[in-house]
Amino acid sequence: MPLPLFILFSALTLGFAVAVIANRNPVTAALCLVVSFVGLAALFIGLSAFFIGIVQILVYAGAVMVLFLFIIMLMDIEEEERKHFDRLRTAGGIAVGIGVAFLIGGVLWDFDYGKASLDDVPVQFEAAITLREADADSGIVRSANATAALREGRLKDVALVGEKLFNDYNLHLQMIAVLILIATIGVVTLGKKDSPAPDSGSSGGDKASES
Amino acid sequence: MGILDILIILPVLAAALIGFGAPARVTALATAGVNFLASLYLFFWCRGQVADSAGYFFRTSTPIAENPGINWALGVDGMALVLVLLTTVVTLAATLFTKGDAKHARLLFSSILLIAAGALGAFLSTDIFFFYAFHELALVPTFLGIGIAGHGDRKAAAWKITVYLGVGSMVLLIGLLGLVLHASGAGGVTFDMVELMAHGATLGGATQNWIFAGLFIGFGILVSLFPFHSWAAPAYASAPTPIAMMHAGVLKKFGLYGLLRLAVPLLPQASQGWAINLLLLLLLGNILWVGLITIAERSLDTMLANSSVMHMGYIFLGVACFNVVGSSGAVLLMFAHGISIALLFGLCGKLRDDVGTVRFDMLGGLGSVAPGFAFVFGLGAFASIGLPGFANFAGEVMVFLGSFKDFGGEIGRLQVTAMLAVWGIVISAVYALRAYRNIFQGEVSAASDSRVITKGWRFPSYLLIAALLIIGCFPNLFLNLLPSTDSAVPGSAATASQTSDHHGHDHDHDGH
Amino acid sequence: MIIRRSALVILMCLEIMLSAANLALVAFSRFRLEAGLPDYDGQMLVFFVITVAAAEVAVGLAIVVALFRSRRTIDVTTLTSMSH
Amino acid sequence: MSPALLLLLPLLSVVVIFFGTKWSGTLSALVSVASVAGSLGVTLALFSTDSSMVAMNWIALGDVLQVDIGLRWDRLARGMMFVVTLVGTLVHVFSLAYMREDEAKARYFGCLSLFMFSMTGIVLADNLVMMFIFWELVGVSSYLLIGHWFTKASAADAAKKAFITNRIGDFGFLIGILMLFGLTGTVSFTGLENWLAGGHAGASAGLLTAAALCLFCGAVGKSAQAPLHVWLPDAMEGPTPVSALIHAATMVAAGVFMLVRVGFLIEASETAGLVIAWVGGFTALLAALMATQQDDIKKILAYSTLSQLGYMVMVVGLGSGEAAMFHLYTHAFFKALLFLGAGAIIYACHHEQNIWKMGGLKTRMPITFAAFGIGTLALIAFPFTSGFFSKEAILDIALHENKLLFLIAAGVAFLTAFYMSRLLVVTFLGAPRSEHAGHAKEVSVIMFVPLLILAFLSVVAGYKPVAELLQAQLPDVHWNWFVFFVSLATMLAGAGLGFLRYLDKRSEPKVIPVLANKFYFDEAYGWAVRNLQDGLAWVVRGLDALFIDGLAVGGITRLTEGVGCLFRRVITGNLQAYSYLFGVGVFVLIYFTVFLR
Repeated sequence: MPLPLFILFSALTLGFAVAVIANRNPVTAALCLVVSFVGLAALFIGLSAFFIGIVQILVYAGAVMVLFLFIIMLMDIEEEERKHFDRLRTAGGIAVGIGVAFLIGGVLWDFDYGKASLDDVPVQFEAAITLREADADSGIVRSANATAALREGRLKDVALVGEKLFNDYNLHLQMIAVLILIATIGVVTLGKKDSPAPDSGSSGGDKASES
Repeated sequence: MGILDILIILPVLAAALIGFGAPARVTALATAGVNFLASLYLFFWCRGQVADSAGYFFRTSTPIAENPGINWALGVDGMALVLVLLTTVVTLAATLFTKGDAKHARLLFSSILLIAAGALGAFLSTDIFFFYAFHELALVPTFLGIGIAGHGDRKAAAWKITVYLGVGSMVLLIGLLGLVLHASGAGGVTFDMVELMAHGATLGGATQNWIFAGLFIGFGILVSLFPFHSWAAPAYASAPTPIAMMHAGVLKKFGLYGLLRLAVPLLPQASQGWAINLLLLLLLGNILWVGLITIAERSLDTMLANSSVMHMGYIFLGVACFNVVGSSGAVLLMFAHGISIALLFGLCGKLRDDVGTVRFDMLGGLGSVAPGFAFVFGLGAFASIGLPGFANFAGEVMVFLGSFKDFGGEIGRLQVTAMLAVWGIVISAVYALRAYRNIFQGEVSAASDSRVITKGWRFPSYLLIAALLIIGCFPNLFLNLLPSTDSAVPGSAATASQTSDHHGHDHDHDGH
Repeated sequence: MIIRRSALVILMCLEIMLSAANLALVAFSRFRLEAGLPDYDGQMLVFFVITVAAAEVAVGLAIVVALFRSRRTIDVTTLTSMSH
Repeated sequence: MSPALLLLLPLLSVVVIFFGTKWSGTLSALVSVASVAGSLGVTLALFSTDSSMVAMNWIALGDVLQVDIGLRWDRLARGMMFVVTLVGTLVHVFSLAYMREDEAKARYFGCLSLFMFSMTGIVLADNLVMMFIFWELVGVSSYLLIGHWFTKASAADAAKKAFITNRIGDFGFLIGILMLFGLTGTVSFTGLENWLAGGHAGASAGLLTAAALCLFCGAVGKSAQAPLHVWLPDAMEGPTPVSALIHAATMVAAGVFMLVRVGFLIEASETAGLVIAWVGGFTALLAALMATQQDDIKKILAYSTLSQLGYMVMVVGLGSGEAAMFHLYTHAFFKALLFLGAGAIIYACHHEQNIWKMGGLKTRMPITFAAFGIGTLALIAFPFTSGFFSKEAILDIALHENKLLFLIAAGVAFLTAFYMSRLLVVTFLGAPRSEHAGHAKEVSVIMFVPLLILAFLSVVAGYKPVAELLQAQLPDVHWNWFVFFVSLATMLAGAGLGFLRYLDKRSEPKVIPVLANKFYFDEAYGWAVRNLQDGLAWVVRGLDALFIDGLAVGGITRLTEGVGCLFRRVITGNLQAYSYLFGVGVFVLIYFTVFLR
């Protein structure tokens, strides 16, 4: 995808990510986060990972942010006051951030840029088709319209992802399903109103909580 | 299911039975009795036998694992037989000393039996794996016994003894594994002692050194050798009577048995060089340093505990002689010390239960209140300080004679150590008589006149004293079981080069 | 994540970190052709990361709510009862 | 009828008393007396035979070590056995009366028989280890007998002191045995003699001297010579017959007997002989000086025994074992007589032992006075009494061997005469100084018959034919006028001085503190025990608790604890601190993996 678009979207993502951190008001922070996710989804689509891009928008930008906003509204968290700007913590945070950045920079530094940009690595449709015919009879389920799209030179991303997901990673899919189920049960128990939360003892708990 | 297996399995079964509710004292007494008779039968049977090549009278072996060559191999030779007898006698005495209605009776009786099983297993098994395992088995009841049924600050003492002996066992394990891996010879890794003995001497000097170091320190800790002796006093002071009797009397001999059986014969080169100097130095520490501490003790049980640590010094001297006289003396002394310390701990326990205290300043004049008890305690005390007629003296005199056997003119380091060690008999006389004086003679103190010593101690004491007297007057009963020529004795491989010394002519010898 | 005091913002930063990881994965899966097509294994991982992140946020927020209800604050620096 | 019987009879009596007649005192007394009389009979029966046999093989370790209970019955043993059994029988008879109302009579006679058993063992022993065994048994039986009335604190302490001092002596004795065993490979006397005869004396002369001196150490402990003499005066706490038997005739003589038995070793190294002689001489002088200032009748006799023993040891050191044994032989009789006499006096004066509380007993106890007088005369070597002959021999040998020692011997003779006459005068002459002494009356028949027998013997024993009959050792000493004159002069001077100074005195005219408290030996030893031994023990105990217990063991536990709480500080509960650490961890990890390959 053309360079200017790429620069725009990456600047968008990075800028709003920093905005999330810098912003004191959680609501604006949440909204910046949404914009950052949108920029990110655009990058995904630029990398021709359409399914992931859409999912990103749906899950993150949609569900997660909505959840955040909903929580913020529910708990009417006031603006974080500025009273003590803890020097040590910020210094620590920045130091770690810069340190890791340097590391990654170092890695990238002597990394021989094999492929500078997208068009050095075009998708070879013919090769893909020949391979698919080669193992056609090998019993692996292949989605018909994916091959058809390939012939026309279009990357039917969702079909291919689905093919891969249900061929090679079936078990993992089930586990993920179970995980999400447990997560929901967890949330429900935590969220219950009158549950005697372990340390919410009416006796005011220990002194740490009387902030 | 040979007699050896019965000896070991019976106590374990009995302990289990007690656990499941069988009447504690009766089962324990029955088992101890049967074990005692079995060991006597074994003793008289072995006297008729002639030892086979490796010195064993009787050996059975059922393979268990193939590659690491572990097999349930039991065997009894002269040394093991003496210690088996010691174990069964002390077990019987310990059971008799403990009253049926004592607190934690079931725990006490089952731990006596388990310690006995552990000790018997260790002494009888000729397979290092079981040799080690049985010892660890015996440590558990000691910990439980002291921790639960003890008195004074028993928890601290229980922890201290267990952690200390645990470390000791760990170091020992390193040594043993080193030994097994290096000395297994061609046929793959084997735990069998006899095979290891065969390949033992072929080890290179360097490997021998660190293996010997592991064994030496490991056994040293288990036997409270000088620097590692600080666990003994608190443990025995706060241990219940039977546990103290069993541990001091029997279990402590495991380390020495191991030294004599494994460390000395298998590693002649190593055990000649730096090790002998260290051993001599440490045993002097045992005799003189701990001896002085014993004099400074203010209560009977800690004094007895330290005196048992001190007597270990003599046995180490016997081991350090590396000749048949020394090692036979050591075996005799092990037996004698085991019995006498068990007797004294038994009586001390009886004193603590009936009179309420064992501190010297609170006791006095018990001789007029309980003459029989005073007489028996006197016999025990005199036996432990080496009065002729008792087995201790026979052992001690042989250890000293052994240390001077290859003397031949110039005073070597062994002779100097022996001379300093002989001063130990004065130290032991001092603390034993001082204790006897404070407890039994002089004016009757408040604590001791009102109480009467309940009966129940007579029969076990007479049993133990009879054992001491018999072996004291006729040490040959044991001696002709032990190897009598220099070559067959453990550890004499190093002195094999020395010309055999018979009387009447000046004998040259390799510089010791 | 280290600087901000509010639990919510920490969760948001967490999301950012995860999405950064996703970006790297997708980029690699695109640039490395396997059998002529972009290597979808990478995308599988992204897919799993997203689902797990979603579950994680849900639970995270539930905890934050519970905390808020019991401690009236979600300021991380005061919630140190775990230390003693 | 073999010497083994001698060993078995007392043992039998001990066993019978212990198992059988423990409850009835008189029965056990009879058993004990019967056993000692029996052994006297056996000794007399075997008076002419010479034999040595192995009763039992004690330790047999192939050819490497051979220790057996062997009996050696030669002239030396016969003479000694006669003395032991005779005095033993008389003491047993005497104690029948003396201990009549004692409640622990069975235990007393049991211990007496145990003593006779162990003493016989020493006399008959044919090797050093066996001698050492019975040496310690004698020590134990003397401990039991001294501490017979153990409820008395002083008696219990005296017994403990006696045993420990003996034990110190045994320490040296054992080392001597070990050296000899190491050198020669054998412990039996015959073996040693062959080895010595085999011409090895030269090879290790230094060691032989050392071994001889170590053996002498044992004798010093047992016969209460100079450094280790402190236990004998305190041993007077025991019943008087015990003192008579043990601390006059037999046990203390065991040391001298052992030296004579091992005489061939002492001759082999003359330096050892010299040392022994000098220790003997010094002890004799020391004891004699101390005896002059004592008030307790038994203590005076104890010190006199010490000085007589010093004589014997001196003479052995000078090389003549026969003179020592001859003096031992005569000394046993008159010293036992004196002790039993003292016992009779104490019994008559209701256990009063201080001579200044007695007096005027001459008229009240004529027979005891007569016997006691004869004993004293023999002791101070009144001409033609037994003491005279044996002391004459000693002075003669001293004159030839070592002039200085002769002077000391003469001085001791003078002092002996002085303190014995002091004792005689204060106890028997003058007016009674306490009502106890006032109505003291003559003792019963059982008590003064032994006195008379001993009195007769102490006069007669000195002459050659009697000595020969009684198998005593006879030193080849010829008559020497100068020695006769010196001993006569010293005796008369001492007795005269004593007589004049103490006639009709109410109390000690001139108390010399140094002598009265026995040269402060006891205080010095007490201080040494308290500070050196107990102090050191206390310090060692502190060190042990501090270093080994505290540092080594405690150190490790504290170390692990310290590391533990170090980590605890990291867990602050602050979320951000964790994430920070997490970040640092990631940073370090990446750095290592990527850059340090």
